[in-house]
Amino acid sequence: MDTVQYLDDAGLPLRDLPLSTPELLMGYRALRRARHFDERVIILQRQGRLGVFPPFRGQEAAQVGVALALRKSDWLVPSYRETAAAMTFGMPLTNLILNWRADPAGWRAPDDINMIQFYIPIATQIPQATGIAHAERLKGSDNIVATFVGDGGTSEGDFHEGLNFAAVFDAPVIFMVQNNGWAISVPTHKQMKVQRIALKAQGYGIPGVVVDGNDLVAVWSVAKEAAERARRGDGPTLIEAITYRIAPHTSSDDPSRYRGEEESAVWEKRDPILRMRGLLEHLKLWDEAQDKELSEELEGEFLAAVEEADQAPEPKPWEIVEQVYAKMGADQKVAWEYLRGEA
Amino acid sequence: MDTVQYLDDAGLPLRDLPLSTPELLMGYRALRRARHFDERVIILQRQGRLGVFPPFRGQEAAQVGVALALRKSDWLVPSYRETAAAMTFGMPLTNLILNWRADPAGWRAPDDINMIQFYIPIATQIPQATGIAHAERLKGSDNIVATFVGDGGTSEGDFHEGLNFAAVFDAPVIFMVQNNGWAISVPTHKQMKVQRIALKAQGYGIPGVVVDGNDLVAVWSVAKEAAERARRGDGPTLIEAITYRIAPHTSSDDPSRYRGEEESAVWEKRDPILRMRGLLEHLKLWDEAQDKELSEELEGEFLAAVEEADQAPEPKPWEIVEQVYAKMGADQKVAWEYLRGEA
Amino acid sequence: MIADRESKTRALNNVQAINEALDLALERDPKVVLFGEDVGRMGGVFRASDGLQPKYGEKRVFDTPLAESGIVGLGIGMAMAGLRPVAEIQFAGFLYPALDQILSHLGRMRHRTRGRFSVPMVIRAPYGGGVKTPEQHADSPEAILSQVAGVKVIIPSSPERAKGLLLSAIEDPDPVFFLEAIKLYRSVKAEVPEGYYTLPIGKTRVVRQGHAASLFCYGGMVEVCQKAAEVAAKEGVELEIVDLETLVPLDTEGVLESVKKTGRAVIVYEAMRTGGFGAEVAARIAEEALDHLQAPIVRVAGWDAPYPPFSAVENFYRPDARRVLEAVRKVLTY
Amino acid sequence: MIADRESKTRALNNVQAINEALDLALERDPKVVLFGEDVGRMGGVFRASDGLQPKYGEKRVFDTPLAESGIVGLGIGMAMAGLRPVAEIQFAGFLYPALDQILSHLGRMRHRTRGRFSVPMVIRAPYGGGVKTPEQHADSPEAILSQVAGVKVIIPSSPERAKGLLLSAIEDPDPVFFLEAIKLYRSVKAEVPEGYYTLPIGKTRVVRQGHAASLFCYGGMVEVCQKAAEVAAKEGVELEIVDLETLVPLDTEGVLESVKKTGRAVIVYEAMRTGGFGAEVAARIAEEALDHLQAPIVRVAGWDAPYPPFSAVENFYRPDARRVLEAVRKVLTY
Ligand SMILES: Cc1ncc(C[n+]2csc(CCOP(=O)(O)OP(=O)(O)O)c2C)c(N)n1
Ligand SMILES: Cc1ncc(C[n+]2csc(CCOP(=O)(O)OP(=O)(O)O)c2C)c(N)n1
Ligand SMILES: [Mg+2]
Ligand SMILES: [Mg+2]
Repeated sequence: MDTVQYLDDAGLPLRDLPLSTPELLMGYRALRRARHFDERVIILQRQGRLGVFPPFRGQEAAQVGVALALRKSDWLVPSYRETAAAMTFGMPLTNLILNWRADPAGWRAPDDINMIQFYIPIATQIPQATGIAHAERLKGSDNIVATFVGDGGTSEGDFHEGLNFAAVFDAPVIFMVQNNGWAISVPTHKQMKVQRIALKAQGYGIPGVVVDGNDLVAVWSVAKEAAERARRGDGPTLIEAITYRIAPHTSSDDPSRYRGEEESAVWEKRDPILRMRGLLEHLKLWDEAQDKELSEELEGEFLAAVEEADQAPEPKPWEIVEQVYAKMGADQKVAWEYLRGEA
Repeated sequence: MDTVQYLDDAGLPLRDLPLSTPELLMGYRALRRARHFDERVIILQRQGRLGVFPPFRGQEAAQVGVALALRKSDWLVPSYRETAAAMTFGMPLTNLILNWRADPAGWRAPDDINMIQFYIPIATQIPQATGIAHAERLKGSDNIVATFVGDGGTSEGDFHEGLNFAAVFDAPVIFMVQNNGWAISVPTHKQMKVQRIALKAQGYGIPGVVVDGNDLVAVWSVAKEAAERARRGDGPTLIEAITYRIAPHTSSDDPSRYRGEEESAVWEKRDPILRMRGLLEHLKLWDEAQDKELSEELEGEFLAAVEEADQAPEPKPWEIVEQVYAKMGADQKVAWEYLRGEA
Repeated sequence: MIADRESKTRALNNVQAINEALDLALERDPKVVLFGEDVGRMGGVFRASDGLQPKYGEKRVFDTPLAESGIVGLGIGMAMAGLRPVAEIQFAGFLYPALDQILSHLGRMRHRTRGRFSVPMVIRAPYGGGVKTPEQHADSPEAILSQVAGVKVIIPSSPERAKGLLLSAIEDPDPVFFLEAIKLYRSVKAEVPEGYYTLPIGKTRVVRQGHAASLFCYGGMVEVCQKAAEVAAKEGVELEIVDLETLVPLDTEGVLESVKKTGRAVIVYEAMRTGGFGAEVAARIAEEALDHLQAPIVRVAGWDAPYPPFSAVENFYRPDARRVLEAVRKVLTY
Repeated sequence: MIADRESKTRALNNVQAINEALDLALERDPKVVLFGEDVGRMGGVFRASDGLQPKYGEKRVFDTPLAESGIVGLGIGMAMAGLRPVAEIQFAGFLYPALDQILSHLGRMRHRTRGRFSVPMVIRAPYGGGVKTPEQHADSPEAILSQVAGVKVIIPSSPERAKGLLLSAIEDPDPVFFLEAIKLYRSVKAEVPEGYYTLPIGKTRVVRQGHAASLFCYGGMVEVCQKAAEVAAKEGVELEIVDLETLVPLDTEGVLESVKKTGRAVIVYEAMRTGGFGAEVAARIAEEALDHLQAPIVRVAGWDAPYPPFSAVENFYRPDARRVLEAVRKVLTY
């Protein structure tokens, strides 16, 4: 299968670009914003001001490209690694910081953002994404759903069932597989025998596309096509984004237990942000001064979000038994009163 | 994908046959033996002398062809519909009758037959078949496993997980999908969007073959190839046998609730037994007299099996709590004594 | 919205009552959708959705591929997107492939999204034994479902209750399991009110009043307890039968009230004894009504073995009136 | 084969003890194979299999694709073919996708093949809370596993027990779940005998003798009960702690013996209260030792909600010494 690619490793265009100048600038900004967040929260994490965090360094383009192809009324159904997709889709940074602080205040998406809370059990999001998409179709809307899963996640039964259902129902879903080379310590070639994950699409009778996941122009354009197909009622698309997890699996992981440094070094050279910046500079759309200004702006936004997050009230013990049912049951009530010190 | 086929609808050879004369005769005999059993137990069922039974009329070639490709030391891991495969593989008819009488005496395969009891929960056999195959490989044997699943069963997560594991481990398994057009009332085109189930093999990086499931010569020969590949250590094969469930789903089903008669009529003309007989007659290997003799022999064998089955002791209530653990536990013991009237 | 009890009734069996409830729900709320294996074209293997696809069309009543995790996952998604999915799992023993969706998400979604998303979904499944079904078709997994936070579990025991409770379940803002005893599907007919009505979730129901001992039961075991009570009555022993009806949330008060009255508790269920839901009922009684107990709490349940695939002996596994009466004797003569 | 208690010991934590058991099992029986997600090359996310792939090779210690049903199904097949599979499920909350294989086959295979095939497989999984893990990483699904006919369930609470019980589990002819409290993995070191030894499955263990009341617990709750008992001891109240260790088959005699001695039972577990395994313990006591009870049977458990993904408050969900002591006070002052 051919890999869709628009930029070479330096960011020079390999062919005509399908994006406008404002789009290119918006895309670069979204990438930088994501990277900034990732770098900064990792520092927070080391300071003990964040919980376990799954970094996404190197995968920004694969996530941002899909999020940019969505409308506000569409849906984002992520795995745990899609912080970059979430923030690009509109999730406030404050929520995200609180979320990765395991603070209940961050676990609820604002009412106008159709994003389901990050999914921890691998691949369980897939049939649900199909369900949301099918419901939108039955309701007669043209909203679509984008869902994400890793190379490892494709091995789960839910991946299979969700894709098959979507195919049968022509559900408007984009299935984005970020093939980042690893599922914790297991490399993709031990996860599956097939070379290209996108080939799995053929087994469901749906289109499968392989894209350079570190090339934002490529990801965004294939995601746009998949989104249009879905919106038209022509059903789902499976996209395989070839990328690499530069960072540890999570802040608790030590990759030296299972891989050498060399591999990462190769991929550092294909950094999606440097490539996009290379393109913008080549097109004379961007310079050092603008970049500096952007950095400052992003740091300002980040600090404001941290400040807001820091002011969030401490989680209360009794929140544990709230939101179990629409109306609190007797068994929860006993606990609630006990936890409020009233029992 | 091309469909492997050796016989036309009348049984005339379309090309050189890969089977010897004794094989052709053995194959025909196995088909007739299976058909005879199916027809006769359905009568028993109507007489109230059998429990729920899933008939296999029309699918004999798809089952027998795979069973004939196995050695005695290989493994058969069936779904519930594989009575024809089981008897061809060596399962005594008495066991099978008792089994479909829901009599514990029939639920245990003889010690020299590596067949696991018919599987009821759909597709659960698939990862287990992979496990058996992987174990044989680790043990250094060249035994292989044949497992069966229906078109409907391919939708389950276990189908996906089992095939992927087998691919990754090069496990020696034949995955035989009998695409018989229906999963109870759901036609294959509502089960999946893809036209050919064998295309799913590409998603796992393993060979996929489509075969005319009503052509014993074709099924047997592709199964032989798959068996050799597995035995060589080259891993699994997915075979899709295109066939048709002529009969109701089980003896409890009423197909008129979901399909017309016309479809079956078309497939009656492609009957695997008539085609094989057509071939044998064309080759002057078979005549009416031989056929009559065979019928009598099969009826004799069947009646002897029924007689043996009829003599099996009634199931005892306390057998319920036997074979739960290797050594009966205290909780089972209480029940056992109660059920024996000793408590 | 409890039915006007003056309304006209007809004799229906359980399948008919369920079919009628589904019909009324589809008619009343355009957000209700029905799906599962063989649910559409064929109307379900037990005909619970018979006639509904022709009436409401393939968009609202549809067949799915054969994959239970997919079915439940689909429903969770549809519910989050604002619909009211009612899924059928063909037999409760085939809920197992869906247990990841159930344990990981079905009841957790409201909690983990702090109320932003909820899953007003109903999952119906035939359960239990007594009718010589093939292996795994007679399983009773209600105890497992009772360990799922955030879901409700209802098991009706009569056509009238089944209809009203199913309509309540479909109206409920949270996920509800609705397990239907296969044994009762067609074996009894009883008067069922016409029209739309709901019955309260979370209430036990005293099926028979008595002072000698309390029989706690649900679903297919209610008729078994009724038979036992009739036999006992002939000997002058008046047993009280409490149909739990809603297992989660359990009406602890209702349970305790009966125990306080009779002082003796027998709990009857057909699932495997160890870890069964009857243990929860016993534990609540032992914690909250100890002083009222005049005898040990006795459980009558399936033995600690798989439900026997050997149907000739299944009735030795499944509790029957005889075993219930033995337990009654035990608590009465203690 | 119980260890010679004179044998030398070293201080090991639970992970080290488990690692040592796996090592000894692999060494002793060529049929033993180890597998799961990240089990091979990385030695497991908790390092339980650290160093074993280099030592025994990729055929005996291997990584699998990310699919739990596949892992359990693979193991069932391997066991039926004569091997002794030991699978790791990365966290007990990820057993859920495998529950179909578990409920449909793992424990049923011997029964449904009338002894022709059996599944001598061990499934290890870290479980429980207390260490601020992400969502679903702190689940305690032992009650669900107790409703699976034909399996055993073991939950050790110390390095010495973990090692010996794991070796027994691997020798056992039937499928065994071996749940390991994450909280205890590295928090305690204790003396563990060198060499190969096994400990009996199916026996409770009195961890502390006392007359005032019995605390029934297992796994991560044993240390919580120990803390509570120490506090109580200062007030002159001597609590007995019974570590169930094997949940299935439960040593009912062992449980009853302690209740008969103390007359008071508090059952402590961190899973959700409703439907939890403590209910089974309570039910058995209420059925067989009623006359010995001087107070209600009290359960201290997780609340009826998902284990909170909000780690700052998780210790309000998980029972602690304070809550145990409140329960003790309740049964003592009854
Ligand atoms: C059902 C389930 N099994 C296991 C895990 C533990 N786990 C978390 S992430 C992970 C690897 C995922 O790899 P991949 O799908 O490639 O995504 P990536 O982490 O590379 O983004 C595993 C095994 C889990 N969260 N859920
Ligand atoms: C997990 C599970 N779900 C549902 C069923 C009920 N069921 C039995 S057979 C069947 C249809 C199977 O169709 P297919 O796989 O095509 O096999 P066929 O019956 O055509 O041989 C269904 C839904 C089951 N046995 N197991
Ligand atoms: Mg990955
Ligand atoms: Mg079929």
